[in-house]
Amino acid sequence: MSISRRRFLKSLTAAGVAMAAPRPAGAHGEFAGHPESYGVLQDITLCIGCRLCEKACNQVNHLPAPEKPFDDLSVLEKHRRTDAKTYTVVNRYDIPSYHRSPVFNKFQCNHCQEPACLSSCFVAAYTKTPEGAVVYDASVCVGCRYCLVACPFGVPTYEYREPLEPTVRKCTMCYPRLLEGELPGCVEACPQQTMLFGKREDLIAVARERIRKHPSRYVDHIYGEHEMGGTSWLYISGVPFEELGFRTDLGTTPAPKLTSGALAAVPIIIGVWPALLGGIYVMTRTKEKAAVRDKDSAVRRAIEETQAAADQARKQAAEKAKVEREKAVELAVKKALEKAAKESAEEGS
Amino acid sequence: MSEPANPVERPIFCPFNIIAGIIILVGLGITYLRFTGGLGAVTNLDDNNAWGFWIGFDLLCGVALAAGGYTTAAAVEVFGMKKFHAALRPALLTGFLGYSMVVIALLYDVGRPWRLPYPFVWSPGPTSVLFEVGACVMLYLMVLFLEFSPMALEWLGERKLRRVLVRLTLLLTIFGITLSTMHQSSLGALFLIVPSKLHPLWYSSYLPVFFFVSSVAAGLSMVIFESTLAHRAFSDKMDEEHKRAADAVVLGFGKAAAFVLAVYFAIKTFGVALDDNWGLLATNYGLWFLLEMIGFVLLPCFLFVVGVRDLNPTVIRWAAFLTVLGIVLNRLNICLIAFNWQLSPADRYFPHWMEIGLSVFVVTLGVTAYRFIVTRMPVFYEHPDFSEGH
Amino acid sequence: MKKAEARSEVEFGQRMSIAVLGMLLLCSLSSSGCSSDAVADQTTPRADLVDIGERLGFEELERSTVLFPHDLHTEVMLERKEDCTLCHPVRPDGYLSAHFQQLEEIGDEELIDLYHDECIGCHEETMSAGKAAGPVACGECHRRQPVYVSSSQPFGFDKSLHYRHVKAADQKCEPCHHEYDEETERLVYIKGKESSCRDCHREETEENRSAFKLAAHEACIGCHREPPPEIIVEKNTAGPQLCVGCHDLQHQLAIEQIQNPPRLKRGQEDFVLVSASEADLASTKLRTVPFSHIDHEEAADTCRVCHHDTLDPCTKCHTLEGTDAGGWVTLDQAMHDKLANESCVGCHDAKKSTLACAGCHDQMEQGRLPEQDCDICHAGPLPDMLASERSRYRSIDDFRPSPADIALTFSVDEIPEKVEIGVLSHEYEPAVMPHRKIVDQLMKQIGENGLATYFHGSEDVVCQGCHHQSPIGEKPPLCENCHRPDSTGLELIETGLQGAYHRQCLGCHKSMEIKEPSDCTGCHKKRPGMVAAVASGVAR
Amino acid sequence: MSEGFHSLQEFMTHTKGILYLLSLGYLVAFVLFWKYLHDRENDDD
Repeated sequence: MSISRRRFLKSLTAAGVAMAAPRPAGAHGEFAGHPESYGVLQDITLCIGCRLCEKACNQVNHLPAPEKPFDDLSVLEKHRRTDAKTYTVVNRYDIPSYHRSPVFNKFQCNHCQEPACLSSCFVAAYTKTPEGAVVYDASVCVGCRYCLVACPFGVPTYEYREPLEPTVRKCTMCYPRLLEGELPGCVEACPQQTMLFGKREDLIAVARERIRKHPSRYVDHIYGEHEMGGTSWLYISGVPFEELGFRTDLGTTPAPKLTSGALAAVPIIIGVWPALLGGIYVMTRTKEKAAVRDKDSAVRRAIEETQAAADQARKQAAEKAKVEREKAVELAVKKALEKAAKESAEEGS
Repeated sequence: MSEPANPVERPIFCPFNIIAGIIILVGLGITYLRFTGGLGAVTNLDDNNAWGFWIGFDLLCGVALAAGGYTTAAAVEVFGMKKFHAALRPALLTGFLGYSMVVIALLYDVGRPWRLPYPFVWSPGPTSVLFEVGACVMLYLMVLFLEFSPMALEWLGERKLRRVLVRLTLLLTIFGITLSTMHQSSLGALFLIVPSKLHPLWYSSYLPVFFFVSSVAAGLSMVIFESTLAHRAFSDKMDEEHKRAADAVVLGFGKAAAFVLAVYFAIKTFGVALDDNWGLLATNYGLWFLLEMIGFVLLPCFLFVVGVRDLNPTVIRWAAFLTVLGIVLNRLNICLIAFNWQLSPADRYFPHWMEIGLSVFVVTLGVTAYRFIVTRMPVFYEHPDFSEGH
Repeated sequence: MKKAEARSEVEFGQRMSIAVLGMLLLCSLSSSGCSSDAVADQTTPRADLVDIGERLGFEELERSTVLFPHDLHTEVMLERKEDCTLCHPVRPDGYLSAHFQQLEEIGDEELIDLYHDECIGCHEETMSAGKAAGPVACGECHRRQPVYVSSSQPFGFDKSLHYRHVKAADQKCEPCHHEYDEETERLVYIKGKESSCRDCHREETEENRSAFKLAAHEACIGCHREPPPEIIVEKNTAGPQLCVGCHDLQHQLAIEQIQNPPRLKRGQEDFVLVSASEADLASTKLRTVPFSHIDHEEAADTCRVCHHDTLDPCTKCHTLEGTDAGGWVTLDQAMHDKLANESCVGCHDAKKSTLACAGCHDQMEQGRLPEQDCDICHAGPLPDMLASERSRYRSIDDFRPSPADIALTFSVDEIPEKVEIGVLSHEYEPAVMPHRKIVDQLMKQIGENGLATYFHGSEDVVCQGCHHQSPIGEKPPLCENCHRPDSTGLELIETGLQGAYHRQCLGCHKSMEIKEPSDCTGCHKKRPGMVAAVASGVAR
Repeated sequence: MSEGFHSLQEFMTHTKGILYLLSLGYLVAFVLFWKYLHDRENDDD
């Protein structure tokens, strides 16, 4: 099967043209996210812990009714997390050193700019919509739960009790409502309007303005501006964030960048290993063949030497034998002559 | 070279079969519960701990311990060490069965097992490390099947097909080693995405390299360990040439394992230095890390060295067993013990007995299959009419 | 084979021993790490702890510092009928030295030996005398896990306490206030030059000026112990001598507070027209600021609130360009820095967070200086007219608006008695707000507060608390005119109507720490059977 | 290739996808190239 040289060169040029196409914008630099993407600014100092947002979220998403009703505030005694039946929870934090304690904080999906769930999903079941919401598609989900592991905020939840059709459940920023131009359920239901829904850049501007206007009320930090590469759900608080269960040690490296190094090594291994192993194989095989050939030649040489030695030995033996024979003949001749001489002497005397 | 004289007839109700039978019954019960009550009915998994014993043991440890296949194939086929040829077939068999056990366990852990081919046929997520792991494990399972099939075909007497496959062995071996390198390292890369959940002593950007190097050590030790068990249980199935080669295999692999473990210990130290985690060694987790590194990496390496220098196979066999335990401990550490270390003890995970029960069930399936194959197919001996060598 | 085997046995033995040793070393290393985690944490709080390491000013300590329970020792001393001079030698000027057993500074080495000999010696003596005594082992004093934790509170000398001392000293200042006379190298009293101790006695001891800590203890405790003759003291009600007397919170609260003590006369004027210093006056254009010194004395706890460094006028250090002595803080910064407690704007801003004011002011931007408000302060004569017009003004009342100007433009009955907020009611009945009651309460509180009446200008300003964008004096518009019911903010206005109502009412109640109402039905009753507004379904 | 990427995720999905296809092609090409190089060697394989 020989590929004619001309066809081979032609295919090379075709590949070259494809590579030279214009480089996509922002190929290696930072990415600014979708220009029009929305988000929510949550002002923790305003939250009064009435749980109306949980009630709205439950109704809007048709979630099953909870054990305790939403106006029963005794649930706030224990720290809760979201689960397959609850997309958002409000938790109470008693902070004695803070004059406006207790503080309430609402937890739900942060809709990251570079979602770890999307980056880790091997069927791309998540999509970061241009509107900003990170939504999940149950029709492709295999149920491997790597997204639950990957999310640094522990947002996705799983239907562990569902035997055949388990899906991952999480807040979708009420994406269907967004498409109809409505606000997310929790944002609309909040009496204090703690949460502001709008374009992410505007929210950051509003947050900075609020912090500037009330320096002693807010901690000068917008949580979600840079954490894990930035999130669409932003928080401003009157209390340091780590006291409200936020993780402040997550760093600003977006999740996809964490694994891109390792993934980059895969094509290199595919490229190098076969050649390397093939080379080693060829090396060992030729060494083996050479070894075999050397062995054979060594054997052959050994045989020849032995034969040569044997021939020589035979030749020498033959000469020696000839010489001895000649000597014997001479001796015999000499003896015969002496005898003849003796006889002639007897005749003579 | 011929088939051993009188294969020992094995009674049906020997103790092994009875125990295996019980385990399989229990396993089937758990399977029923799993697919009627969902994952929650059978495991202690929850939203904080999505991956549990099945991923930690069956997958991570299963794949690492099944690395014997590619390491032996590399040694024999590519590096041309023909003297280990006797160990090749058992290793390939262990590899093939190991990966089959991994896939079976995966079918239990994944929510919708019938959708496993989706990433490759339906909607690929190439940015995910799991995509790469899934692709390689599936491909490598096929490669192992093809490498295993000559033994089966010899048993079935399919001469023509066997010759085709035998001619492909080199290609399959090289492709197998490439695939193995990729997914052994990518299993480690799975945890690169969660620096906030894995303890800094175990989390490192070197994780893929750690996983690959430790899998080589695991493969070598598993071959030694498996040959020890095989010689004790199935020596009647082995021909003279195989028995004689056993000690050579153990010594050769012991030396290699000593070398790989030493390298592994060194690069793990580099990992600690890279992130300057020296201070953490004084904490409780640091003590646990030192136990893993000293007790289960340095100690087996030391025992291997002693065994190799004194040509004493029993020490090497014990070292191999210790290394296998070390690999299991390392994988469980990364997936269960050092994972979610920042959570309060109440939120931490401990395997449900049914999870462990099912893992034992899957392993028993593997061992039974191993026993079935080894007592019939020419694994430990060369089939008389196919003895023209490979 | 025998010999080889024997050799390998020996070699094997050696290797195994090395391995075992290595493991043991490892365990001991890590176990030491473990023990440090266990912390004995039953520390008892004490107010009388002297941190000897820090007190002696050693840079770094070889062992952890010693926390010396001073009152414990004083009680023991009193039981034994001993006197303070047991440890504190008397200085030539009659005061007890605050140092331990030494009159003048000695070297570090001698200090260490002195403390060790004296303390351990005394403890051993009492122990040999069969009585309970303090520790003698190193670790028991130099504790790594402290047994005591200091609950000592800083002690401030406010007006009330100052007045009690003035009364006790029969209106004389000599006992406490003094100046250092260079020539005679003695402390003399100069009438009219009294100032705060901290003006001279700084953090650290300077050449002839001891640190404030030492000076304060020596002077106060010395005087409490033996009051000089000119101080009239009834049945030894002199001040406390134990640490706990001043530094313990309960004791501090128990100190008798005198409400608005009479004014402290030190030759300060009652009313000042604040302006730049003589030198800078020519180059300033802004009007001077009428400043009622007397009102501020009542409002401030001590003189040091404003005179944070010396009792000299501010302009001495804070000039237009700033001076080194003034820390390069220029005059305008000194007066307008809204985050500094010493500055006018900063202090006024801080006052806004008191309970009476926080209701409205917490919602407003902090320290905002609207341009049009400058003339509230800068109401005095122009700098160049200052010389001539200074005599025209006697007190702040010349600038205070007359009650008539600031009176409420509305008649009281025009203010709605009750306001029913029902525009949004859906799940709840409309809320009824006791509007008049709230306005009356706020106006009463504002009336009592001089700062508020002066700066608010007119009483109409009280409406600005809630109707914060409507012009003063006009009939305020409805909330929903700006805060639209369907919006959630982000346009020009920060929040929609529901948010506005709840933030304003709940915010005000929370800031003024008004507990009720505690839940939603406190303001508006629930309408039976209504489902929340957010009812439209979302596809799962 | 022309439209810009809004996020690293989009960029990586694009690049890694192409990389996988390229490496698949490479493997096939490698085997063919190996055969192409070795089919003229006379000694038996």
